[in-house]
Amino acid sequence: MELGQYLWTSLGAFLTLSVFSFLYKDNPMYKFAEHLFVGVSAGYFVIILWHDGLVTNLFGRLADGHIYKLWLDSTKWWYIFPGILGLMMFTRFSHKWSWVSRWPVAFYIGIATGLSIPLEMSNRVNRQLYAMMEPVNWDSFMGSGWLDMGAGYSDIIVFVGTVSALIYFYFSKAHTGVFGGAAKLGIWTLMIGFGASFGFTVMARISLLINRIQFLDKNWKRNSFDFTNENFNPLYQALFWLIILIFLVYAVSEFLKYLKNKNASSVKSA
Amino acid sequence: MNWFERFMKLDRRWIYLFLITVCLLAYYSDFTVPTIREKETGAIYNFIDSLPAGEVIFVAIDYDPSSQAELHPMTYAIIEHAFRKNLKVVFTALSQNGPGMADQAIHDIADSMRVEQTYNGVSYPAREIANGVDYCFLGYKPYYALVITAMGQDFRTPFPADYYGTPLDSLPLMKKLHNYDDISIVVEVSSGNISDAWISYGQGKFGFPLAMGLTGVMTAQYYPFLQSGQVMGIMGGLLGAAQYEDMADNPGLAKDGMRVQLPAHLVIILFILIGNIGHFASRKNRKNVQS
Amino acid sequence: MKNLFNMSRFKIVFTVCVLLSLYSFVNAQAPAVTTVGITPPAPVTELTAVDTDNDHGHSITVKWTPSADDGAGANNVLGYRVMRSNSFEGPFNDTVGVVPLGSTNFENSSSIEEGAEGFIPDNTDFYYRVDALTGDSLVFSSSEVTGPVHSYGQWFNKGLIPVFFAVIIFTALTVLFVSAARKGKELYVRPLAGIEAVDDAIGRATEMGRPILYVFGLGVASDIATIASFTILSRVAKRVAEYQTNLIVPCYDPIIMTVAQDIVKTAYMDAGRPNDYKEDAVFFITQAQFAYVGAVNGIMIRELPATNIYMGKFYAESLMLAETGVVSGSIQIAGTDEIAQIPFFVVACDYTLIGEELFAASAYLGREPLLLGSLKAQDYAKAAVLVLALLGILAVNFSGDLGLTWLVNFKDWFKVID
Amino acid sequence: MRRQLPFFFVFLFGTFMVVQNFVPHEYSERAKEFLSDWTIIIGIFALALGIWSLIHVSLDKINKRKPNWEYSFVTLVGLVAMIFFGFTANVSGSWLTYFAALMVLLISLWLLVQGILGAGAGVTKAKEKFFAGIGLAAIFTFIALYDKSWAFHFYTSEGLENPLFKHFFSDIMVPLQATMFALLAFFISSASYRAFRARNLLATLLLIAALIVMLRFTPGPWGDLISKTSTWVMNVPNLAAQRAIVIGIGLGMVATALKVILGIERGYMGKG
Repeated sequence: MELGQYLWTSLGAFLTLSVFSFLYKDNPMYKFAEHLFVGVSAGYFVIILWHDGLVTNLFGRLADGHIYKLWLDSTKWWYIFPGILGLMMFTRFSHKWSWVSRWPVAFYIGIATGLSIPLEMSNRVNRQLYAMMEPVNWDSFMGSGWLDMGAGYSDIIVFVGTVSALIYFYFSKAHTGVFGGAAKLGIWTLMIGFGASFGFTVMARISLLINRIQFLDKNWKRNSFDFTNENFNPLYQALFWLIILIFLVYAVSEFLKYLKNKNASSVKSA
Repeated sequence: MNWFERFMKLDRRWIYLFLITVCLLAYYSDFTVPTIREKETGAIYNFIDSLPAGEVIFVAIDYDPSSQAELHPMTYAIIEHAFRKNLKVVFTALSQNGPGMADQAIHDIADSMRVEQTYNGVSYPAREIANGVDYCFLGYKPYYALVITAMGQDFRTPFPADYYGTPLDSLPLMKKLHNYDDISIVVEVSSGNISDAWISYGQGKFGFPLAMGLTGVMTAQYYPFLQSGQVMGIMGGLLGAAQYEDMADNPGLAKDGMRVQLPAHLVIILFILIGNIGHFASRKNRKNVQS
Repeated sequence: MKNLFNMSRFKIVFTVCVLLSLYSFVNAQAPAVTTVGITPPAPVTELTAVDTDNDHGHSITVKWTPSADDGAGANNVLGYRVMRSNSFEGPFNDTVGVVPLGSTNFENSSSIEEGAEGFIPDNTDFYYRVDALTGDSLVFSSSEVTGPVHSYGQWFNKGLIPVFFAVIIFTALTVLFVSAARKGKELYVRPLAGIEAVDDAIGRATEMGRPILYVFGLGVASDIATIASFTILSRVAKRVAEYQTNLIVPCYDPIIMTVAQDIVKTAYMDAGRPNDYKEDAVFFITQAQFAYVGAVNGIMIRELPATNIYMGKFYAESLMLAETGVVSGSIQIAGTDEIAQIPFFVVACDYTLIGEELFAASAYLGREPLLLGSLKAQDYAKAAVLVLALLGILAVNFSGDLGLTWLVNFKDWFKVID
Repeated sequence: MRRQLPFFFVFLFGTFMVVQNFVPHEYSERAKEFLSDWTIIIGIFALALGIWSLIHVSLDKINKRKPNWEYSFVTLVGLVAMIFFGFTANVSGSWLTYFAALMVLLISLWLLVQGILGAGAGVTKAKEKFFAGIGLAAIFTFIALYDKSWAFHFYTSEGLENPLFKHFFSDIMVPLQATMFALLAFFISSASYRAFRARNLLATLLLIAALIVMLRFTPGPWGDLISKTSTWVMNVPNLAAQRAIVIGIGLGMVATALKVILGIERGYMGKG
């Protein structure tokens, strides 16, 4: 790995270790890493918004390619209006003029909500209702014995589970008697559903940790001690141990502080 | 104070230490975990494997670096599988922090195709992947719901030019591609909210086959869409990626990672059991003490 | 200006929809008729061409019954070629599509852009002919010509009728219940276990003389979950003012902090103890996720609150909050609409309001007519979904043997074709 | 009048988009294309608001010496540097003048902002700082015009190819964001034995289902039985639970959207 790339990787490794150091205590390295992240990601977002958003969608259409004439002879000159509406959004910050920003918000919220109503109704309610009307697999009711997804009894469990879970989320009738029983069955089904997503979440979080271990091991440690590589130079090793040293120094200072408090408290109590 | 109270009062940092040591031990020892094959992932693999050369698939790399750990193995496995079978690929990256990472991933995979490889006994020759011929990266636009709907009419509406600024009409691949009708499958890899938009605004409206690669956290929530046919296949978290790698006979980051998943899961399960057994044991003898 | 929301707005929407559907039924046209010819492989028969329905125009669907020699008889048909021309006897040299053997239809369509490749102008007559192709490109047999047919866009997509009725009925329900609630009609919402737990937990905190911790999570003031949490806080603040237990509300968002301060102040005012309101009960910490959680954990360990209440938008930090709460031995009640965090709250807290229960709780406590009305509309819509699902499953499974023929295609009424 | 009219337009646009969805005709499709284009452009400006509030909060923290105020400098420097990299491309090899220009830009921006904020925000000698800022800004523009080793690119996207921009993304943003989420594995491990209790029937059911799903890829004799059970749990009870939640959320989202369009819910407009 040549020098430039190695320096950047070791910066990444330092930042990774400083975020992990939060596990011990909120410390200066973690504060530095978090504030750096907030700034850099905001800057990245400004660039992406400008290049991918404004330049192609607004200026590209206004200027038809040659920037200086802007909207004078562009075929789509009317795109200047969404530009103006967009600029009106910035009046939100001045108390006197913030009513101006209500117009672009009205335009944007109106369209976004109007667009969502039929599509959310169709895809979350209609299609799921249609999918609930499944024929039960009567001829192989018991299917291939226990735990067969295609079997009739599974279809019934799915239907009864969905209906009872919907009943649990029904607020216009008290959960008493038979209705209460169905609601109880509903909350039990919900709990199994939540248990399943709990299991998957554990796997998800651990794979994030594994990814970081793979990065620190494969990209950083291996390259720091890759003597056979032709553009390896001893600086790599030095840098590797320097980063480790930073965290060691911090750990030792914390340990000394811990000892000082212990002695102080033991002196006080003695 | 019995062992359980002392165990409960233990500082949480010792637990962190215990978990990281277990993970490192597993990481540095090389035992392999057999990967089960579930039909959710099999459906996607079989569909892509059955596509004749020259067909166009749409891969939406709609996630950001935070879920890269679980979703990159899926993206790499699917795109390499598609390129190996001479399929054309159109990319988008509709998540805010995603475009840079997606661009990097595409170049990594294109480079890895320069080596001759054999998968499932079939040897695939080395190949040069050209932007604009084999793939087209459309890039990012805010408001993914509107972008997905607009692409139904024509890709050019929301994306006059691709991520690198070249107009779509000057790319040979995009000349005959207008909207989802020219795409044989959309593989949407994301960490949740953009997937909802692909179901409601994309598949719901234009009816193309939609496959999904999801982070572990969101996987369970999308099974209803699998059964109702709105989604044809789901890859759930690192296990889903490992299954796809296993089927494509292309072991990568996911299979390497599964080695650590197993012991880490056992640690969590052990903790839950200890916690509960200790909790009930101490409550029982607290009742005996009172009565 | 009187509030725009009233019955007249609903009438406009309804009449527009009725007009649209009437116009599209009048517009339908009868398809043209066809004839038959004989050449080497038996040609295609019953060729019809009609405008593709429910689309934006510029698209004609050609249907036919496959040639007798396709898959049977001489079995020499490899595919079909659809040809188009502008006049009945006109030159058919415009191939619009080739489909493999065995297929029975082809949709000749184009995009709405003028200059697009293969653009099909609307309302212009076209004539179609389908050739049955064989291995030898010269040997093929063409069917009779069908036409004239022209493409046009429909004004109502009949495939979306179920969605259309769902939206209309749901709008009507919302309008009905909100105006009923506005007129003060009593709307019943069942008691929620989580809310009763909040009242007993406040009692417990008062007996033990330890504070109550109220956490809004990482949401912003415009999140629906945060708005619901405001109503729950005002209920807690009223009780706290009466029992004189002290309340701690660490905030992640400055705007939420200002709103929470107003809520707690008015609660003390209503309880007739304005001077007991402590200024520092509601305070801002920081807008960084893990730093905020670290600070709240510090408060839990120092103050040892008797009750922790988490209501609002929570993300990955819910784990740390709940864990520290269990270790410091407090009763915990949580409520969020973030589905991914609910499992952790359920196993770590004593009571959890799941998704919509948070909104029902705020409507139940706040008794605010508009929220109540909308909640009731959702409830009745859910009841409708339940009834239809039950009817559907009965129809699909038992309509055959029960002899209820009209029920047989009950399910197709709900099929959404896009 | 000023306050009510926007809500009428929300109703107008909202109802149009609802009705438009049921009309496949060409005119309705063109209208939707036209309106969604406008919305994307307006939305871009709305997203930029977030950036302004971040700068505002950081400046306020520094000037008022709130706790951890030194770290807000890191945020502002990171922001300005990333924007500078994103708009510039290095023409020839030498980076020295490029970084010098960046330094001058940072200092001049800092002085200008202090000058503008003025005494109100507790800034001493605001006027002198402002003029010093103007002077440095002049030097910066001088460097930018005459230094041929790098150039500004606002209209074309060479900035995206700037190695510093790409490395800041792949070697600062990616590791930081990924590690922030990797912390969760530790939080789960400590919570799993101190907080996750089978305290009632519901929590017990949840934990049993969780254990089944978590054991699904363990090898050994029990292996395939558990993975079969886990697949069944995912495709039957979990499917029923998630379907009920999806229907509930669907109705909830439509109800909220309706409340906005019919003018019942007005909070989103803010105190304009």
